Amino acid sequence: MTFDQILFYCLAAIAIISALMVITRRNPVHSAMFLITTLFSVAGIYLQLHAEFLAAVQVIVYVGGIMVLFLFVIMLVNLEVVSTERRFNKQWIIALIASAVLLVEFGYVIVRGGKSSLLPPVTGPAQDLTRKNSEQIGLMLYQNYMLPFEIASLLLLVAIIGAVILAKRRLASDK
Amino acid sequence: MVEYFLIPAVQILIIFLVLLLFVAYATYLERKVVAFMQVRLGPMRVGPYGLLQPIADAVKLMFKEDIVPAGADKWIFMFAPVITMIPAFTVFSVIPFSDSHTTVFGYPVHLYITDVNVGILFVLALSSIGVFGIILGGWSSNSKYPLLGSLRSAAQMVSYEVAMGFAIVSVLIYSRSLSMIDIVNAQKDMGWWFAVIQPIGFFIYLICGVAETNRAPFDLPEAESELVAGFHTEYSGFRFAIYFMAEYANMILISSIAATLFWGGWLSPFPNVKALSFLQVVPGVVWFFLKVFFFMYLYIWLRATLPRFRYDQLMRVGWKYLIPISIGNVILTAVLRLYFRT
Amino acid sequence: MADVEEKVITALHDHDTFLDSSELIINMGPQHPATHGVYRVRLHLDGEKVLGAESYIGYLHRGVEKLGEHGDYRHYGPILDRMDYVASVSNNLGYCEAVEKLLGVQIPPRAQYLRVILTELQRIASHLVWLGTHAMDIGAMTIFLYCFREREKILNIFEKYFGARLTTNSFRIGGLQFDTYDGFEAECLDFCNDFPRRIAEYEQILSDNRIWIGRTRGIGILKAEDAIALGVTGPVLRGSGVKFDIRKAFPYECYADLDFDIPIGEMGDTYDRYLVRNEEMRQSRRIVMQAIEKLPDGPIMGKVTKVIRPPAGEVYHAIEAPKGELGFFVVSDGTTTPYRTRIRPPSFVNLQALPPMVRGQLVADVVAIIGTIDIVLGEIDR
Amino acid sequence: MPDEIKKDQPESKPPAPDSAKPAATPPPAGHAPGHPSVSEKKLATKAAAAASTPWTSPLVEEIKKRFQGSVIESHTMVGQNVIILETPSLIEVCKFVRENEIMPCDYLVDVTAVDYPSREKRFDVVYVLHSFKMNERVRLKIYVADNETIPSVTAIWPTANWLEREVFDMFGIKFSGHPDLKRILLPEGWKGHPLRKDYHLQQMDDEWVKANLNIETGQ
Repeated sequence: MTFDQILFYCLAAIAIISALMVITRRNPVHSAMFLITTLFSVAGIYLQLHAEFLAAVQVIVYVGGIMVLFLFVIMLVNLEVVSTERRFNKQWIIALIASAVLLVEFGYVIVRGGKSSLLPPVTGPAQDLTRKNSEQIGLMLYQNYMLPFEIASLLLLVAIIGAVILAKRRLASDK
Repeated sequence: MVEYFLIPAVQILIIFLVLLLFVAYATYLERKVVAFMQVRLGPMRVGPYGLLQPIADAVKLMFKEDIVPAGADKWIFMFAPVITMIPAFTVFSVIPFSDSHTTVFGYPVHLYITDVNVGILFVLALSSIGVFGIILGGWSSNSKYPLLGSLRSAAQMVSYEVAMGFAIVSVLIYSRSLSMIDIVNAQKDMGWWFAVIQPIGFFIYLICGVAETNRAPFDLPEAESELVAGFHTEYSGFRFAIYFMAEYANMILISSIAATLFWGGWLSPFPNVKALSFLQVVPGVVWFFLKVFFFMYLYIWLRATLPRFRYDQLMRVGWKYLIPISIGNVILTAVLRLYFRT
Repeated sequence: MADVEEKVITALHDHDTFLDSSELIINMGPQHPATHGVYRVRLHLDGEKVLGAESYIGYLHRGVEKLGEHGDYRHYGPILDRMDYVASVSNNLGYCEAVEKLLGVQIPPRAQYLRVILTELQRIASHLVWLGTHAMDIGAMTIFLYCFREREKILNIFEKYFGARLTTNSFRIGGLQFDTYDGFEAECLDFCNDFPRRIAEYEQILSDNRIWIGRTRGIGILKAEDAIALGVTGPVLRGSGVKFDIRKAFPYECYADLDFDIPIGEMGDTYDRYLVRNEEMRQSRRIVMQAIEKLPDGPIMGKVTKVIRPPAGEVYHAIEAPKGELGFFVVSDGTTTPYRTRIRPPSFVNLQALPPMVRGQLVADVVAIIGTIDIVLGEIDR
Repeated sequence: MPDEIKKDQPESKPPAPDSAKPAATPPPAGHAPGHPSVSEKKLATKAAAAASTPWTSPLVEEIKKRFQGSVIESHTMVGQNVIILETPSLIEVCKFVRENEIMPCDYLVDVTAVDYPSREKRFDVVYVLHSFKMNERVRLKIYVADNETIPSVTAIWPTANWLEREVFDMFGIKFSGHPDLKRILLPEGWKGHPLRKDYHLQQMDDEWVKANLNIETGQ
């Protein structure tokens, strides 16, 4: 195993363990902390794939932006009620079955893939080290994947408007 | 092996120690400058002109009792200052103090630790982690004033980071690179500091920088007259010192980035004017530190002059003025770049 | 009217908060840098918005009124110094005048003029402390040191005259204990000549500062009718646009001979009260200059018996202290001990206006409003 | 040290500490209708009473006309006007005083009380009023017995809120209709009312001090 591989498995393990912690912690702030850890490990894996830009953006957007908002809301809203509620409801059996199926699928792919699944050399655009990371992402995003990009942004716009409308109705009913 | 491990390790050690010293004397600078502006003397007792005061303070804080309040989330409470401090110091690994390099024992040594091709993003990413130390520190204290300080801090960071990011983007459109060294070199090639080309971006960056470091007039998370001391009300001893050091390290950091992005880093003033080329006799590092010193002075000056914003006013300034202006600035810059390709 | 009643009287009950976030109850004080003493206010918050406030006072209660009933008339003065400790000269003036009124004693003109000079200097000093701390609460810390620089000059004059800087006590029933020292007039004039420049300096830093205006304009509005209903006095009342000053309404000492204006505000917000107090400092300076010019020669002590024994009776006498109407209700039973000495403290009554003023504002405004009322806890709790 | 203080406690003293000083004895009991300062006892002492002359004004006349028997006496002393009222008519008269055309007293300056323990109605409750229109002041006064409840004027002048609370705290006079009648300067649960004449200067609520401060004595 190379240094790279050891690093990868460490990061992957941290990501999975802290993801489990996110859903099992009673204290929402602790959950948020583990979510941040997960996001960091994923950013580390991006770095291994020579996607520095993606790694940095992952940290800036998710850790620096979204998680701060999460914490803000968690602290603002009274959570004493939440922490005493039961953590899992009746859907947990279905969820467990679904995860088990996914696990089996992963296992199958890894076993069938054999050596090739161990950590392949970097392929695709990131392989081209002569060009800058951001440049490549820009080119891919705005040339090859223009349509998905636009659809995703439209979806986000709809979500924003929906959130605003929900919040507005809420405020109006207060009066 | 020496080139890959030993030299960086020594560099890191030196920069870390120098930075610690700078942080300590930044507090001294602040106290002296504010005292000068307020017709008083400032520290005068420890050493000549109070020069040993920062060291006395550090020693005092180190030997103070480390109090963890009852009901606090102990682990987060103990870790929070560290979360703030580590990014504040780590970021200096990508700050280029100068492009000149010397040879030590036959190995070329640069005046920076490393040059990352996404340097400025690295800076932004790490500085966005620092805020968690403040938020978690306030929350874990299990006390109401720190909690309010945390809430304010969270809201403030989210709002001002966006405008700051756009201000930086307007520079990137000119530099065409995210690497800190390339950004300075781009200014050398253009012959102008970016502050001249991007005055709006520069001012937005400055304002956001003050807000990001929780300094007056944006010092709401620790507003001593409203929230007593905000997020670090419950901290004492060395943990408080860590917060304190992180704040000053962040000030130096924001000043360094301002110098690098907008004031040409290590470049002398007007690098393209032949008549002023004699200024290049002064080494680049000196120029760099002079610029950083100026921005530090500006911070202190603001603190001595301005009253504090209120929470909603701060939000209004951020969302209603800075963000739209910075976005408009980016669009304008992009359009200009497209039509007047240089 | 009914509105005011509602504002003052409604007890706090459950409030609706934004997005059902929990209502936060926060104790500001008794140890808090912005409560100007051991004053506690319990704030009910929704995030940063103040839903309601309750005041708790009495942490500094020393029973000053009770102490007054247990010494002779002269013994009360030094106790009163400890009441409004940033304006102790005014405290003594009010008490001495109340007893003089009961005795029916006229004090000589020189003593009158000296009393006016000293109390007006004290008013400037008190307002300087207010301006400094108020600005510091809002975050402008340099003003604080500038104000204390000027206050220092006044305290130096006091130190030479009274022999004390803070707990001054040389006003006697019937006049004064000391005549002026050599160079007293010159030092006062020196201060007065320098002072306009200094006020201009404060106003340069604050009056046109956008942040300062943003923090004080429209904050803690007290309309004229509310101000009267709530019984506030002094600069708070005048800031609301009511032209009432006891120095004009019921002139005492030699105020009738002196020319000065009463500044009033328009909106009754924090900024107006700031302007009113600034202008009052200028007017006080004017009064001091006139009084020094007119300062007559003559005795400084009126005809008062060695043992003070006012005839049985009662008197309510009020003066315009820096913080508002400072009243003394003295009841005499014909002995050498006051039968009852009631003090009507201006800060105590003004502080009642705090809860209605802070409702609906933000936490940061609470400190601005506490600052603008200008309270001294030594006087509120007595 | 605590023993010495114990000696000073009023429990071991006769109920009226003033009796030690004959000159300080307040007017004789049952003197409610007259002003206390004109008692013969006072005149007998060396000090003469301050000139207290009967006072009439349109306002007083109007009150007398509208509210029969409400005014006990009205006089002026050292230039200050005082109207002494009967307690039952207090609220009506106050409302009238606030809203009349002659001298509308829209501003309540102070509410306070004086204790004369030997009198039948031991307390004077004093309201100092100011009229912005006339720039004049008048004092209303009522006589209140111990344990007597008097109506609160908070509905007429909101200022009275804290002032009445202080009177309650210091003298134990209860005000009916007050929105929030509780102690203001002393802590909740304190026993005794310090400004009563029978409350000794060094007296305190030992039980409260022990229970709340965990010390033997507050001295």
